[in-house]
Amino acid sequence: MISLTLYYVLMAICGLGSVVAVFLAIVERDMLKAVLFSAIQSTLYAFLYYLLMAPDIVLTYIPVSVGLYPAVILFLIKKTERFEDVEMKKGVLWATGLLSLVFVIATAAVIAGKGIGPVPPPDVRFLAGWYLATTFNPRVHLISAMAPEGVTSIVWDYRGLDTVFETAVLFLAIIASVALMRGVEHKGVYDELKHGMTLIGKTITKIVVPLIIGVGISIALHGHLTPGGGFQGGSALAVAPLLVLVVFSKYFFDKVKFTKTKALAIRSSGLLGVGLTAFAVLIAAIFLHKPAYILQNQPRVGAPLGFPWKGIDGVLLGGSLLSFNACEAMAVCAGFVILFLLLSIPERYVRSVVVGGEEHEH
Amino acid sequence: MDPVTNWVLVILGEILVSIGVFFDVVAAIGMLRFPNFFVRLHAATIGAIGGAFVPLMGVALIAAGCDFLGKYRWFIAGAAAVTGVLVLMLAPVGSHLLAKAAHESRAAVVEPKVVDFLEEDKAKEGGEQ
Amino acid sequence: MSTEVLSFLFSIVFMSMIVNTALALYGVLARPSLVKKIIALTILGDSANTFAIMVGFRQPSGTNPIPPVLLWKPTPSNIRYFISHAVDPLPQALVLTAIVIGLAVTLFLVFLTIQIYRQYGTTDVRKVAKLRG
Amino acid sequence: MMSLENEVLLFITIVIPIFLAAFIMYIVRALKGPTIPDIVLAVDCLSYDLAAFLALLSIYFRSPILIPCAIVLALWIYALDVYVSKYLMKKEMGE
Repeated sequence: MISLTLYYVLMAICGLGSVVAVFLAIVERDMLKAVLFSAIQSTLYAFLYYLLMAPDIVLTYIPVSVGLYPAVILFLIKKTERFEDVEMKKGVLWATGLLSLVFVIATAAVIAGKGIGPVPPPDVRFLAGWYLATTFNPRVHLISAMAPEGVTSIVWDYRGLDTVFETAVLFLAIIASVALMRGVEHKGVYDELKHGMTLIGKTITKIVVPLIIGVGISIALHGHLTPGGGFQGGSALAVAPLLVLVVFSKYFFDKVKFTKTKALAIRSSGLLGVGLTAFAVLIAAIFLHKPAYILQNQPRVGAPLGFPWKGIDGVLLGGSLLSFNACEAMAVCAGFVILFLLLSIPERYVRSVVVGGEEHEH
Repeated sequence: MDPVTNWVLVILGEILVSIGVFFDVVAAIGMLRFPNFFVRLHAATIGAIGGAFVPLMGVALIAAGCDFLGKYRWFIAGAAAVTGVLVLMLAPVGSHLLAKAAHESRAAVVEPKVVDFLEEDKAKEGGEQ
Repeated sequence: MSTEVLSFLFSIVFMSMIVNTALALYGVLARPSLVKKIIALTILGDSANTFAIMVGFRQPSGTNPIPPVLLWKPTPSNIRYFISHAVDPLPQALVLTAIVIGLAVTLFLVFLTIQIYRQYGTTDVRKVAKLRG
Repeated sequence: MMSLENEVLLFITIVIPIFLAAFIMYIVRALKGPTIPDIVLAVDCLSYDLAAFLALLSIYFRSPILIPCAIVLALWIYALDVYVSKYLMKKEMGE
């Protein structure tokens, strides 16, 4: 019992720490400090997700909120302005911060004392029990996804249509951002001494980038067996090009001739792969004159075709999940790379195209 | 593996984790009490190498000895060792980049400052050119 | 007694998410800087995601819950243990896509903010509103 | 004679509060930190130690699949260092 109490103490400390971090992030005038406080909050949230037994979320959340998101905001404040133009009274701030902490503890005490509180229930809802029972169960093959990873099965099999449309939202957001920067092109010559950071940083980044790519690919391809999957692997992979962009400078990409168009081609082939996997069983069924569904993974009632779920020597393949994960990782990673390539163009070159040469005085 | 090897591995790992925890607390106290950024870098070194690399190696040993985890203990052991090696490589470089940038941009306040050789060397170089 | 202690500690997490949501809403609605609005918006999204994951959490008697991944051979007894100990995978699956899409939308907002700065020379919404006329 | 499992779990139970004390001190420094490099340094240390702690907890919870979180945390916090130090330099982020 003592160990369970410790488990919940860890959670409570994460919660209280995140309140302080969020408070400081919101009231801080200096945006750089606000981003760092937000990174502390992200680390604490990641630990909280770990304690809530959501390793999939941790694997997505850490690359996104520690690896990508501070970088994006730092790009933004380097291009715009760093300080917010508001005046806050110090005494009022301290009082508000203390009040919110006291509010948290007092309300929690009231909730627990009255017995109305959110004690975690010993059981999950019926639907969750059904998902857990059928995710990997060869005895009920006709309703099972045949992959041991519950989250990935829901993402790409049970609720696959949702995920396909969410991929479409992702695609539209990226297309809209590219449209805002249309016509902007800039190329330079890479100079090892002038561009980028110090030699020590460059050398270690050279070692680390293959490691990051390896970790990202393994997260993406083991998504049907262990925590991981297309979104997790893709957002983990996207940190590698961003690191190269910051440490070696944008001109390194010009040197190795990796352009926006190539990233767009990778992204399109990833999306094409997602589409083909969704229709693969249907296309095969048309040639074999049998009924089938869109987004079909395993054989269903009245639709006897399906992806193989077991390879040689009993290796689990996860049916269509493996292919979906690989293609989605490609699409997500390349999509973010396009945006970073656009963000990294120095402002003086962009201004001449977008504003038409007219300079503001500030 | 036989029980004796398991016990030896677990006890070795526990010793390493204990050392790591001690370094961790020491580094945290130093982080809190030291006067400025460049002094706190020392505490950060202890916190990253002594407080993360050593316990990660200890965790790898403990996991290798824990037969109640089944065959997955090798997964934990390998991943913990890989994480330890990563920390060993990344932490010093991160501190180096941060210290260099902080010195260059004067972002950190150096309150009880005795001597700054890097600044003097830079001034000399600038004078010669 | 011990259930009350656990309930108190879990309620602290719950209440701190509510306070975080309130603080983030204040940041989105009341602060003038567009950059601050973006930062607050991501904090708001993260707190909402945490609520969703906490809905799927459970506490089997005496032990800790396990992640929704079946590690053993799918025999009936293993599956029964898995059903009685694993947390709800559905909120996790929904939050997973929400995080990545949230990042894409944030990137779009970043591009919009840079464009506003190029046009008006400021990221302060009060000044942008004045300059429009 | 104590069994191996009980011994390991007892040891981890004893170690958790000490780790926790260190984390709270790091968080205080990170939230107080007068300058920006101080905050980044404290977040750095916090994350590396958190990675070690997560690895220890995955033995404690007996869920081996929780361990990749530790690798990811240790890898990505390096990126935060790089971004902030690049920001503090005089160049633009992409140069």
